[in-house]
Amino acid sequence: MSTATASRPEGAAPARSYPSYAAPLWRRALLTREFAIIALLGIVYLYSLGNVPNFDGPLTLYYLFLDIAPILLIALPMAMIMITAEIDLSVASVVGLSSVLVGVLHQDAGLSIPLAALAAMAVGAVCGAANGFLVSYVGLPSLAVTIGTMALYRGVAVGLLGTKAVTDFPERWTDLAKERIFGPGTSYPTILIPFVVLLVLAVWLLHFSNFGRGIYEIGHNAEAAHFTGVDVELTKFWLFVISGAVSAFAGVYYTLRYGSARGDNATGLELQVIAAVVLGGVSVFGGRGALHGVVAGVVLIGIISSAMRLEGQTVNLINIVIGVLLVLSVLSTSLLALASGLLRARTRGKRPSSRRAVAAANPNER
Amino acid sequence: MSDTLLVEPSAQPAAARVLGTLLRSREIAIGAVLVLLVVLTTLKSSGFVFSSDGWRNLLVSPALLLILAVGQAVVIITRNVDLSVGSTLGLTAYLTGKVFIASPGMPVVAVFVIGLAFGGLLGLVNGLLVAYGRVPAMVITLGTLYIYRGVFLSWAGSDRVNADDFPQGFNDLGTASVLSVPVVMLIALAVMAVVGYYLRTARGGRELYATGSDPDAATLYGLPVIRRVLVAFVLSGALAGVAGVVYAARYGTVSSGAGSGLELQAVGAAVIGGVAIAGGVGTVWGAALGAVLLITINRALPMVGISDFWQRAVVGALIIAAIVLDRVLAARQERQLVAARDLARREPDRRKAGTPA
Amino acid sequence: MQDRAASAVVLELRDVAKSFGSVVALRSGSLTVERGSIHAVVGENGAGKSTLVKIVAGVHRRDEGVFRFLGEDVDFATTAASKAAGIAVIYQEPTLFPDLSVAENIFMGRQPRGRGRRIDYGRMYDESDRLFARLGVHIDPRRPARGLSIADQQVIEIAKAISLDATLLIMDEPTAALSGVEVERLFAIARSLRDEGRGLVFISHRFDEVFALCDHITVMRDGSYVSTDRTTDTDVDAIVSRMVGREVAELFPKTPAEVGDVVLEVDGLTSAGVFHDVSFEVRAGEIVGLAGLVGAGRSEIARAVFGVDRYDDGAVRLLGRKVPAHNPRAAIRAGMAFVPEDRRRQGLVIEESVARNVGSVIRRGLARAGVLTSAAENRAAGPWAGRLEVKTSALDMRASTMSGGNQQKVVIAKWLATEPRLLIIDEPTRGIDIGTKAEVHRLLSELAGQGMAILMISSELPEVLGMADRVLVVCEGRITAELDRAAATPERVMRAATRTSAHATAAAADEQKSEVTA
Amino acid sequence: GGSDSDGGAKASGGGGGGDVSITFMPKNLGNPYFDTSDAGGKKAVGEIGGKFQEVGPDAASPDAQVPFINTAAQQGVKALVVSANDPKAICDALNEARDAGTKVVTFDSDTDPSCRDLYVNQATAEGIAKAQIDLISQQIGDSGEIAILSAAANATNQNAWIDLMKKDLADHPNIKLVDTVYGDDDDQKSFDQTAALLQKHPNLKGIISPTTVGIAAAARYLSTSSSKGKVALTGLGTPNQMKEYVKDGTVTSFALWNPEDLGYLAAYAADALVKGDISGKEGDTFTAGKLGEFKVGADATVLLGDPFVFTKDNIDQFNF
Ligand SMILES: Nc1ncnc2c1ncn2[C@@H]1O[C@H](COP(=O)(O)OP(=O)(O)OP(=O)(O)O)[C@@H](O)[C@H]1O
Ligand SMILES: Nc1ncnc2c1ncn2[C@@H]1O[C@H](COP(=O)(O)OP(=O)(O)OP(=O)(O)O)[C@@H](O)[C@H]1O
Ligand SMILES: [Mg+2]
Ligand SMILES: [Mg+2]
Repeated sequence: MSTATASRPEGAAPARSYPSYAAPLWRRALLTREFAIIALLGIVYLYSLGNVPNFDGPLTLYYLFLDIAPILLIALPMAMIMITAEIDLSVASVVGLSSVLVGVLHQDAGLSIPLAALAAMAVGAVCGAANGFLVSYVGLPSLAVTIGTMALYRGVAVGLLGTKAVTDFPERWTDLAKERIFGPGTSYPTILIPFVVLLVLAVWLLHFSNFGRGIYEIGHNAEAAHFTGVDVELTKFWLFVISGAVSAFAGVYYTLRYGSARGDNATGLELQVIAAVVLGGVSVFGGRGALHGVVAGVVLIGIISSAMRLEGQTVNLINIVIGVLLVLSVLSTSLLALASGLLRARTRGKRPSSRRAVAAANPNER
Repeated sequence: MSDTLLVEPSAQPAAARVLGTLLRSREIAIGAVLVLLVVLTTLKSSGFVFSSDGWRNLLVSPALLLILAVGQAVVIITRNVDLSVGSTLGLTAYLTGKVFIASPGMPVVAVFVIGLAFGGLLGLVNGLLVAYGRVPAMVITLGTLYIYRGVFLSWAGSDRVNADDFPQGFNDLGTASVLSVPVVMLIALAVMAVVGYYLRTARGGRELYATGSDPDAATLYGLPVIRRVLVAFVLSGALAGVAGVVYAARYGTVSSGAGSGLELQAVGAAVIGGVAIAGGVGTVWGAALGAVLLITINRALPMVGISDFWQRAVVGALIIAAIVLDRVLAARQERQLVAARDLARREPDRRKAGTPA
Repeated sequence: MQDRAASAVVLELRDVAKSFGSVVALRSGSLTVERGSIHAVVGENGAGKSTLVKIVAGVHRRDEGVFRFLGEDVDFATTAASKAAGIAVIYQEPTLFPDLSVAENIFMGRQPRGRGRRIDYGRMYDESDRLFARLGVHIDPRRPARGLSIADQQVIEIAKAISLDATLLIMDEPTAALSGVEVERLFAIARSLRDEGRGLVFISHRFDEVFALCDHITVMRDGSYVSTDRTTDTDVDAIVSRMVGREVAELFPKTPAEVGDVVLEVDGLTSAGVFHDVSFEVRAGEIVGLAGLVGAGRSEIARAVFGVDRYDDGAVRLLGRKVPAHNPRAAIRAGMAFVPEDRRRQGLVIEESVARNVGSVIRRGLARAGVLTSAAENRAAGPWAGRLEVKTSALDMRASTMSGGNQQKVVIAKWLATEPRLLIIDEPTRGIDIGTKAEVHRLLSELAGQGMAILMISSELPEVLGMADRVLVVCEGRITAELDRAAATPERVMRAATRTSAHATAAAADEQKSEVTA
Repeated sequence: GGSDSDGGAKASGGGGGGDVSITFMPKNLGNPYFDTSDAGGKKAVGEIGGKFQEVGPDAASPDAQVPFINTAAQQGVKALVVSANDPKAICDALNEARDAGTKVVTFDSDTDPSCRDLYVNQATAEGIAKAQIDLISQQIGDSGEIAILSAAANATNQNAWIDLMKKDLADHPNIKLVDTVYGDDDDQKSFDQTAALLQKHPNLKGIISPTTVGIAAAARYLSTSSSKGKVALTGLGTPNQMKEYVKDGTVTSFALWNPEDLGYLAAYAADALVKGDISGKEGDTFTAGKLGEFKVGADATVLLGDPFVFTKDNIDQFNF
């Protein structure tokens, strides 16, 4: 067959050729939602440097990274899951569960920290696999499934430990969690090393691999992906497994950083992660989003809260600001779409089709 | 030859049909589980039902979540979700306190109206953002969850509401009974009855189902989709408002944490009650039963000697079980229908044999 | 009947235009429907019929043109508005609420109400039963719409429209999935409505029906009005030639290729509820056409063969090797390619770029050291896009910005890039313009000429007859006839396509078919 | 939630204008007990002429407390006055703050002694435990089943007191502690837990709730239940919250120190540390405004005094 000229483009006479890109690089790079977030991040950062007392100085970034590390870690798989138009609300519960497991396994079963951590991450992966199985193979909506497992995993965590909190962990491990990479005084904690490694892997997986292309196709149009030979179920399944394992790793970090394993660790973290991911430009309808935006989103929220804390503001106001930011960021996409749509319609001197307008009422959130 | 297209004729007698639907209905299933639970727990400790307090708590405790679950069910039926109800509840509960502090003589009914209106307003904000912003409800209401809670904290931060800020008459509402049925529960049941009646017997109610069942078809059909979505969110907000007033009446003090985390419980209750996250399916009766079941389990576990630390685990398992059950039943029905269609094609005269149960 | 028809005009459209992004769906649609007449609109797939309908219904708003209803200018913003004005529409694709009962689907928003404005379910069910009786089918009004066959869904749409008793009733291919008797009943009702002085618009690809039912015929081509005649003054050939704008013969230039050995063997393929015991084979260099009515199950067969759908029984062999079931990957590896019928939903990811789409199947092999770059995709995609002369300014343009024809080229390019041994192509030219259509046909026969085996599904009889070396006719999920090029006449295919399992009535059906198509 | 908003204003606007900046961090905002104690702290800081600030998480969990501790360290506040949600989890954060030159004073709920410069103890744990056991044994006639309604499952001070109470119970052979439940200092949860307790243990004679939120919620439940008067309730509560229930006879007596004084003292202690008047070693003394002179006891602990018992007769004299 391969000898057939028809299926050999170069065999065809003067075949047409195309430029790779319609717009120059700078426009493709700058006119994106991701860049908007990064720019905003830069602005907020510079503003804080100038106007927020004590914001400059190595401690700010150091604490910032310590605080947002779990969110950074979990945001990676969460972004991929949301790009396939699914969601995982159970991540924070997995963090709690793995934290408890590390404690129990270390104290009661006498495992060394690394072993306990590995075991916890294995359990985390299993939790993720349970989500993945129910979502892709039983075909249940991930929102409902993970609301369920959210309660389930958290419940197991709290149930296992009950009243007590495990707090005796070997110094060198708890210190490691807060160690600085470039020696004292610098602002980069060691947790950034595993994060960067995971980030590189995630970037490769999502942006530079066949698997990643599949993720986007599923998000845009799962049916077409299926017709093209993408294994939709398996892809989603693995994403949930990864999410579980990474969340468990974050749980290990959580435990060591605070030197205390508690069932209620990281309560409510899932919403922070989702907020950051959405802020980072990932569409909840799936198919859109990129990791640099996500990372920027997480850091942005982190910087805003730490700046506001330094200003002496407390959670209340921080919550409000984050909420408003979240709503605005999601609205902005659709508002921009609407605006450009109107613009295009006007330039062609045409009314926008009524259907699109009415379709507004039906964003289906899954 | 039209026979080849026949689906099931409405041949079976009405009685049989009613029975069949009853047996297949989720409400009955949940109800049965609930009864079983209560019976078992009562056998363990008779006080669970047969003591004035036991009886009262059995009915009072679920009231709050019941109201929220009803509102949540309506939103989910339109293929949306409202995560902000917890914050709305807290905010309204606090407002109630403020109202009484401002004007102690305020009649209780007026306070309920205020709560209703205020909650409805917050719901309207959600609705407008979702309907016109073309944004998934989950994100919007997640945002407003933060915002409302934050507003609540900053406001409540300044000073707080204690039991003695409320007039006695209002506080008593939390425990008063009529014919040994607590007033709070009566309120919840009234809410449920009204909403349920509307969903079942009003055109608008049915349009909510249609909208959730297939939004595009609804638009194509010419249903006022935007208005329906707004209605759903306003209703959910308003009910959260009512729940807030009830909260104030029952717990007397309103601390800054009031209502946090209730949103997911409400969604859970609705899902357990057979309201499908994908929209278009479910009843408020189911959601209400789901709520009662959730709360009663929480109260029953300690009685039967399970540490209440395990409650959340049980609840989670319950939610999963519920949605898996739904899927299994749906799959079975689908298979039966296909088989029926097949049979109809091959041997028209023996069609009825293929009647799906 | 014409003399009986009142002269008053119900609907008047003149030079109506509508575009979706870059796709011009309707250039200048014109249509004038009189009271008491049934008006047929015919035209190839993609001619713009449905778009015209949707403009009248208020689904879309026209970009230009005149739109008069009952004499006055109108511009419906919503379907509610058109409904209120007295227009009932049966859309081409059923639009039901799967979770609601059949009766509610019919009466949604207009449910009969009793005391205290509460819905009177009893009456609603009775009225539904009455409607179905009128249509001569029994469907349990209490059962949910979910899981109804396409045909049953269509019946419900019809009941819905009739119950509106509107001044203007538009039916967009209502009979596509119906069989003889329902069609007859539908026609009886349509005639009675006409005699009540209403206006009806009837869209269909079946000329026998058109000529049996309608008073006038309007022909459309490429989104433009072509002509309007009384059915009594014209005949099928005239209409067809106006539709396609040239003689059928020259439109489908299939160059005979020497037929090689068997590539695809399908053996006893069965899928409960959709198709049964389907067996056939396709040889190298051969184009096999799957003909049949819409809803016959041809797409399902093709999808099962390619592995996107499950099947309960039977086997698929490619070049003698068994292809694992329900596994498109394996099918692709084995050398199959599948251009599905719905290019916007199944064929490509329209939000993605041309390059991504063209490279989507072969990209696996494009990764260098496990790293897949857009550059590599562009390099691989460019030539194939060029080979099919896809019209786009750059490779990173989104497929959604392209016309249907170009989208189809992208889909074909994407599959040719895999250098398949077997090409399954479902509705290869649905909704693409005449020019591209011819290109596609030329390409297909060229590919066959080079020894590719091709399985082609098409609802357009002329296409099948023109292109296929062999025609398999599917009816209700069974292969009811296998005709080779010489033997394949429209009549034969039609007869096989409408034969049914109910023997008693089959004869009657054939009877009626043959007399109308003759 | 105390004065977080205006606290913020002060932080930036420099209220008192003095150089001693003292930050109060309760277990969580919106807790009346801490509203009161922080008010006392604010008063003291005002007298000293320093900057007062109150910050904290919305839920009483250690991981939420840590970022605020870090921030305080960065702000270089002179002293941080904390009520710990976990004895260990916030330790490192506190130590970092101390390394950065911030004096750390814990009050109400202590951390490991190694993590703070001073602990201002409202009353000796022994004293508190004993007081409550004595109260309950009087009220139930020194025999019968009792239960404890605590705050968070791993709140340091709560668990310490509970252990000591268990010890004390050795002297009351007829009193049986049948259950300990946790209301997480949340009205709703404490309320429901009380209900559950009474159901689970039909012949419960008394409840001890060593937390102000808990005792208020329990009292509110009891006051409306048939067990009112039958089941005794005591513990630690604020007069304003309990007045109603003491008057209607639900509660006969309960104990507490004056949380306002506690905050007041903590602020002065912090100031003394900052000024270097004391180092936290045993025997150091300092004067705390209107409260007079205090002495630092074993492992850097300052004792406010003995818990005070409130009854129908004296409760009207207090307003906090
Ligand atoms: N929503 C849409 N967006 C973009 N293009 C569209 C849309 N709807 C229709 N089109 C295009 O407009 C053209 C006309 O479509 P239309 O459905 O009106 O044809 P038709 O005559 O109804 O064809 P058929 O006989 O298959 O029903 C087609 O090329 C189609 O691809
Ligand atoms: N949503 C559905 N529910 C139940 N049965 C369906 C559904 N869709 C299709 N079917 C059945 O599957 C079979 C094939 O339908 P389909 O319209 O794909 O046939 P087709 O031959 O591909 O028609 P065409 O390709 O001309 O559109 C029919 O028997 C139809 O009844
Ligand atoms: Mg059409
Ligand atoms: Mg098809």
